[in-house]
Amino acid sequence: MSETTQSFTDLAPSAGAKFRQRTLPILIFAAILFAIPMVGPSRTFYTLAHQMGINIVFALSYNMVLGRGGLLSFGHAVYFGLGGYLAMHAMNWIEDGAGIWGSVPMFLLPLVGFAGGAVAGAVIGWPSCRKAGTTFAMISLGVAELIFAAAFMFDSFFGGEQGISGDRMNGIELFGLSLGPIDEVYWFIAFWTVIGVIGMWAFTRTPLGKLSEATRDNAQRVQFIGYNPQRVRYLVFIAAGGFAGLAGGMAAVNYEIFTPDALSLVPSGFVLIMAYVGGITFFVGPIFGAILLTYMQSMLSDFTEAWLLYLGVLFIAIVMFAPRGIAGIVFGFLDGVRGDNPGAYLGRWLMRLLGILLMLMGLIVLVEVSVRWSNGYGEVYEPFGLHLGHENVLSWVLVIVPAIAGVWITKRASKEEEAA
Amino acid sequence: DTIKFAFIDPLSGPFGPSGEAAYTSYQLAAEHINENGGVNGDMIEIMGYDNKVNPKESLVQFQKAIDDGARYIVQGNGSSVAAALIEAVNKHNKRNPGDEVLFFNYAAVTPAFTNELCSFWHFRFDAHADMKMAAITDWIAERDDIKSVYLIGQDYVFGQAVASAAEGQLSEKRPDIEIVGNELHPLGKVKDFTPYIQKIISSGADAVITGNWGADMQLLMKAAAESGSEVPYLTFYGGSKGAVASLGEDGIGLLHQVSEGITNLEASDEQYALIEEYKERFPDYDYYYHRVWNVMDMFKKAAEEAGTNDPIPVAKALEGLSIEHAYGTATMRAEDHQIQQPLYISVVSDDVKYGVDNIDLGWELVDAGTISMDAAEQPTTCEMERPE
Amino acid sequence: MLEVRDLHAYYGKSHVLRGVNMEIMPGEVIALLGRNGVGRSTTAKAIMGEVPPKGEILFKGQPIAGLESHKIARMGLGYVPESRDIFPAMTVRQNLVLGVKDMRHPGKYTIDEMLDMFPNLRARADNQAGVLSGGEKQMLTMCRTLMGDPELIIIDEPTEGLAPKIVQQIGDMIAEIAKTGVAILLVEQKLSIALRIAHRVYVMGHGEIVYGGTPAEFAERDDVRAEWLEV
Amino acid sequence: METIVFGLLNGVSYGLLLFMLSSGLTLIFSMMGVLNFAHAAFYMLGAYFAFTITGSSSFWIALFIAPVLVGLVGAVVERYGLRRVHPNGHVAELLFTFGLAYLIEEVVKIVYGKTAVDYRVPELLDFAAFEIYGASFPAYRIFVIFIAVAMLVGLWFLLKRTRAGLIIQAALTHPHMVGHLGHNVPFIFMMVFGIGCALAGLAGVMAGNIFVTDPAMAVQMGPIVFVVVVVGGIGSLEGAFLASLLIGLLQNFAVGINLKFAEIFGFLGMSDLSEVGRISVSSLAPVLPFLLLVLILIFRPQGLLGEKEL
Amino acid sequence: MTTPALSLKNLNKSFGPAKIINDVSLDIAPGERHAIIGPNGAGKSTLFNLISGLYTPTSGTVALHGRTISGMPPHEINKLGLSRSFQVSNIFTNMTVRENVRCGVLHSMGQGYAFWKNIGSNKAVQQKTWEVLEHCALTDKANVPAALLPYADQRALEIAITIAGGADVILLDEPTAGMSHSETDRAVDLIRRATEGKTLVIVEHDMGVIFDLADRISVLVYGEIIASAPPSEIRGDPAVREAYLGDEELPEVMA
Ligand SMILES: Nc1ncnc2c1ncn2[C@@H]1O[C@H](COP(=O)(O)OP(=O)(O)OP(=O)(O)O)[C@@H](O)[C@H]1O
Ligand SMILES: Nc1ncnc2c1ncn2[C@@H]1O[C@H](COP(=O)(O)OP(=O)(O)OP(=O)(O)O)[C@@H](O)[C@H]1O
Ligand SMILES: [Mg+2]
Ligand SMILES: [Mg+2]
Repeated sequence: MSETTQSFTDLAPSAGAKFRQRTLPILIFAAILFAIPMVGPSRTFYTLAHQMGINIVFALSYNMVLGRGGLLSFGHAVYFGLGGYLAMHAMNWIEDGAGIWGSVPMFLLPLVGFAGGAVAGAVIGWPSCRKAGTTFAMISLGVAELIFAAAFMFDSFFGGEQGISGDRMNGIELFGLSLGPIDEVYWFIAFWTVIGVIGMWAFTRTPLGKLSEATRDNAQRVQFIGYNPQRVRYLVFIAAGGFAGLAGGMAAVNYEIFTPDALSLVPSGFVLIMAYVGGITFFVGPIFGAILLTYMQSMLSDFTEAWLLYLGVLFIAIVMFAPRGIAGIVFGFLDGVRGDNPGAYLGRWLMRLLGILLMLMGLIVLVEVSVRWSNGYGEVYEPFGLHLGHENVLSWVLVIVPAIAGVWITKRASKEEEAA
Repeated sequence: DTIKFAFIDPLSGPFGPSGEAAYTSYQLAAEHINENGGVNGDMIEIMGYDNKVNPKESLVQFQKAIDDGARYIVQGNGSSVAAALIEAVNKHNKRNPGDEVLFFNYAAVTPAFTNELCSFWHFRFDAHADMKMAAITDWIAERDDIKSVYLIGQDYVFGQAVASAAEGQLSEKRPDIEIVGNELHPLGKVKDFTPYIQKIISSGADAVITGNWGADMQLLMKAAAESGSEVPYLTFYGGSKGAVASLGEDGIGLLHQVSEGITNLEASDEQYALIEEYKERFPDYDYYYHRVWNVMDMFKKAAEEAGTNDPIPVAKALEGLSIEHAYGTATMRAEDHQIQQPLYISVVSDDVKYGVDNIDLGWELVDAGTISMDAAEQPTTCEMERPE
Repeated sequence: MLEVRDLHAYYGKSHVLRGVNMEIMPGEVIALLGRNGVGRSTTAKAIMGEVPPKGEILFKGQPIAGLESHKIARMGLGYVPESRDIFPAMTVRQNLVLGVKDMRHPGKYTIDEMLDMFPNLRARADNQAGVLSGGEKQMLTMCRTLMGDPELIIIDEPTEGLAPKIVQQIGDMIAEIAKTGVAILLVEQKLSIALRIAHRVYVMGHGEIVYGGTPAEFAERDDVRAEWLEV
Repeated sequence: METIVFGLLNGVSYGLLLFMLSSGLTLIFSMMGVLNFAHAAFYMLGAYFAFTITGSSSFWIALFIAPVLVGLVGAVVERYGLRRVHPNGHVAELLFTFGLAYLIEEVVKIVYGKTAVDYRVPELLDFAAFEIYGASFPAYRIFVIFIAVAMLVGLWFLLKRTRAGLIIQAALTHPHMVGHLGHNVPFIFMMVFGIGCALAGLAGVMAGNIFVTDPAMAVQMGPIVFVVVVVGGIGSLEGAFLASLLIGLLQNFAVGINLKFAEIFGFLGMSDLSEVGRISVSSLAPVLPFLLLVLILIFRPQGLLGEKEL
Repeated sequence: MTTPALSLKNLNKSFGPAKIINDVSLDIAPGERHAIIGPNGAGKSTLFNLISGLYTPTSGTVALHGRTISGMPPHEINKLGLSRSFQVSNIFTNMTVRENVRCGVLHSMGQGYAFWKNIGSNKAVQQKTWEVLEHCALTDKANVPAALLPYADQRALEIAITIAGGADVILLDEPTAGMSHSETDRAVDLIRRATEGKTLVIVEHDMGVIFDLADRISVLVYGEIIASAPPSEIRGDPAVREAYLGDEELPEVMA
């Protein structure tokens, strides 16, 4: 017996491995969050960081449904939005101080959002989780359209186009945070981001979390080990709705306003893109995706008006060439570097990077020249003091040569990889 | 030093063109001011921030703008965005004394912004919905041949407000006019407006009023033209980009709009030169946002009166300020920071000096289409809190 | 007819085929024997292009390694995979229709002849193929391949999971097919069948052909059997 | 009476327009299993191409050339994009088309500008076919009806009468096996996708001038085509046809009903001041298709005429 | 007489006009190892599907320890102590072997749909998982993703998941299909050990396995049971020989 006990613990990762793989990343994540305010960031940075935190929780909650549960949803923003709206109302109730709301700290609003999202998930999930696959996807699309339309009909809850707004500087202060200044809000967002990440990570380690993966892989078999796959999906859906609502609650405090846009197909599509670009097969994938896409959404438009085009290209490139997303690229790189021949791997990797950069350069020149030409304001693309008009031969040389060179180099890198 | 204006409006995506048309206007207006020595010797810089007409994204861009040193925010597309920005500006100014910013709203027309939601930090340079409706009803009231009116609009706060304003004002100005239909349809969801047009035709209405914008407006007008309807459609946003082109000849005599000025009004040579310069610089767009020049001119005048470019003195100087612009006098009402000015009702015509959308059709003033400032003026319920 | 020279194949990093050599004459029935997992199915897959082959494969003198699968099929090479792969949502008849490569040049057999050959199938001709039993599916797959008029058929484990009686039937069927002059490469475990119908046997071990000979010769070689085919 | 005649007439004409739009999607969805999110983008391309060609020649030439061009674009997209993504499963394919929709829209903006173009109904058909109750019914809509019915017949023939239909369906689940039977699977997929896109393009040629041809037209039409395909039943052309008509009629009749919820449910004590009571049936018309979608999927997941569930 | 572990009464199943299972009645005593043989398409898998709840019978009943289970959903039946394997491997391909088995163990260890427990911290679950792995000789592959397992090991895993839940009535559908001799022997050994003291119903074509394992054999032909008796009797039954076994030597001898 003692020998068996020995063996079964052998099967599981060692305590050291557990610490390295599980606890350490979270500690590092928390440490980074803790260190950020030390460098005295700007408002822009804070605002962006807050949005990233919210989107990290939102994208992770989406991945509970898509990556872990295998359910493609086009309406996940519904739970984000409904949770957020409830939190927004709660914010106003706290301001009024009526009933028990007078004694609720503003800091805990994301919990209200969680409840709202979970209840919405419970109600909407009831009919929709009976099905999986495309049926589920289409139901989610229809439900999202209906809820969005309803948002403009029921002003008392949704506040019409202008939405519901409130003031977060009310109620009891927790941890000495008034939540007024932006750097105080930072601690709020950081706290709840960490809570959300840990919560959802812990969820993957629970029996229900594992069963959700089992149901994704093989719903039929799940029935024969004693579980009802519909019920598994339903429970996971409620939990995912709850975490989406948590993100909604964070957003409520951060922006102090919620509008029906938050429920529409646009954020639902965006969260799908975030999760997928990040990598849905990895727990951390959506975190990467949320950070990158939030940045692109808010900052790329400063540099180019064609940012949506670049977003589309990025997305398609990921779907086509890196279906495991950014996380797949990162972990693939780490594996490669740790592999038998790191030098050669690194060489190929750098070569491929060079190829991609060259192609990107061709693309950027093409897009930027064309956009300006098409606008017809007589503006000209002038990177590094070059004057790249559409009638300038150099522009087209700069499009075609790098593009061809890039394609050639990447192809070579792939060939070498195959040979290796 | 430069005076930084943050232009927070859509610059990409489906609403990109609306933002772009205004953005280009601001840039040209700022260039002209800068060429003439700037404001109190400082140059104006217009910085564009793409908010994708999303309230939350607007707040992100707002923070960015403040980081970039902007003290003046301009925005116009979408009342939800304007509402979010008003709130955000109020809170920012309360939480960051000494760093105040002003919000110049050039196109978000929800009446509440200068009524119950009014704020010292917000100035509106466009007539609000009730004022535009007052202009429309004023014009209808003069037309004895109009005996029945049909109202159609989008089913949300703004559409509902337009409908109730129309009902209220018409019953006051012309109690004999019958409202033969009051239709609200979901926002941005209708693909084919033919059934609505059928309803309008069978109701026998003599005129239609709509606050529709965007695709809802264009598709409505297309369906109306297609069914051979000949009653006037009085719109708030008929002048928006592409609407005239998409209707073509069918729009003549059908599509009406209310605005603070059109290019085909009598004007000075300078104004004509400006219109032509704009068209040459930005061939995709037309000189439409006349009010942008009002914003910039009033700002310049106020800042120079105040002798500083700081927001609070400028705001105080703006209150009650009047300027003469190309198409009349504009006054910033001190009580609620709502501009007051004459309005014009115009209709699509093929006999015009300046066409729009790069075709020969353009806007022409209709008979008795000039609505005086007094006729358009509306009372306010604003109780404004002013800083010391 | 088919010549395989030094064929290698990999699944990811694992080197499954390590230089397979074999040849098949027209009209010949060859049995490919071997333990589980030695790479017999992989050999079939590599010839058919389902796993990327390294090495030389000549069919009727033409190299086919790396060709797209429909091109290989159109040269006259039929394949009945281990997984059978019937089209479950279609009727039996529709499955057979799909066996014809080109409707303008239908093959030797008509659908009716096929159904005559297999009364079991006739009874279910208009049922969805997905509900057939294992044996019925196996028959259907072979019939479907025959519809395309192949000159050589590679059949992978046709008797797997079938009842002894059906196993015999299938064996008879293969012998029947062989009589029509079609060459067959039969990947089999059940020696009883393989030895009954094959003209020659190859034995495979660890990704290589370790023995080749006629059934009679093979019957003598207890050593081969002991070493490469457990008894 | 008037309402009923109008409802029927407009319902059928709008329904057929919807059918035109969604038939290509049905084709692609049922044969390749790809939920093509870029379908509406191809529809938009059709309208823009028609606009260009009409400008340099005539509408009638555009009617033939534009769909072919869109089909070619579709085939290229399949060949160099979708084919690569296919092994990663349906979700990846769907996401690919999702990204493609973005991309096409942005490229259209660069090429044609961000605002509407002046794409008109051809002179030849720009007259009122007849007039009833004071409203005219344009001849062009009759032409649309005619084309839609022709599309139905042609597609039905392609799907039901040809072996290609079978091959495609088999290739969907067992591409290798179909290859081993001697069919050129990749080529067939390319053709199907191309034809599906060409059909979307044809719809764009026909509808772009009734509606507005601008870069937002794709986004507007996007969701509704899914409703048609799903409600009709996967793989069922007849279903898509029925669903299009049903949705067309449903919306048109609903617009004609001015009843408010308070009047319908008054017996439950609902007042027309309450938020629910204030809603009128006609104001719900445009969201009815989505309600239908959700109800159908819950209670009859295979759709009206579909045989298998999604 | 004790209540049978599994009792089928006048069971019928039709798909449309096709009658697949025809008035099957069968009692299986607790602890019995019962084999079902029959030609392809006889309806053996269908019978399993009826018992395990995947299909509902057209008429007739199935009772487990005297309790009617026909009409219940599969997971309810599983909870009552009946577990089955599949003819085609039906495992969780994206998980490791250990996780596969652990999923099978969870329910019987009272873990339910819990989302408040850490799956890794329950010692009993780990212990049981390990036992099952050990039983099925899968311990050295415990951390291999199931999709990468060789075929024979996938079959073994299929059995492992089936027995993991600790059900006392086990249905195995062709557990040794596609295995080599030595693997088959191993599998038989495994099945024998794993179902010690339990009721086993097994479908097999490999006569060696059947005659090795079974206490009693039922022969199913065209949806009807034509014989049900101990192996020795079945071997000599001419009807069975005619309908199913053919002339092959018994048990089948490889070469
Ligand atoms: N898709 C795959 N990925 C990785 N390894 C594989 C794959 N398919 C087969 N293998 C491995 O390749 C080896 C040869 O497999 P193959 O299927 O050719 O064997 P076989 O001789 O046909 O045996 P069987 O009796 O199981 O059919 C085996 O070790 C198997 O585990
Ligand atoms: N869902 C279904 N619909 C229609 N017919 C079915 C269905 N499932 C099975 N059948 C039919 O029932 C018969 C019995 O099939 P079953 O799979 O039970 O056979 P089996 O005895 O397990 O055969 P094998 O040994 O080949 O696995 C077959 O003829 C099959 O075609
Ligand atoms: Mg094999
Ligand atoms: Mg079976």
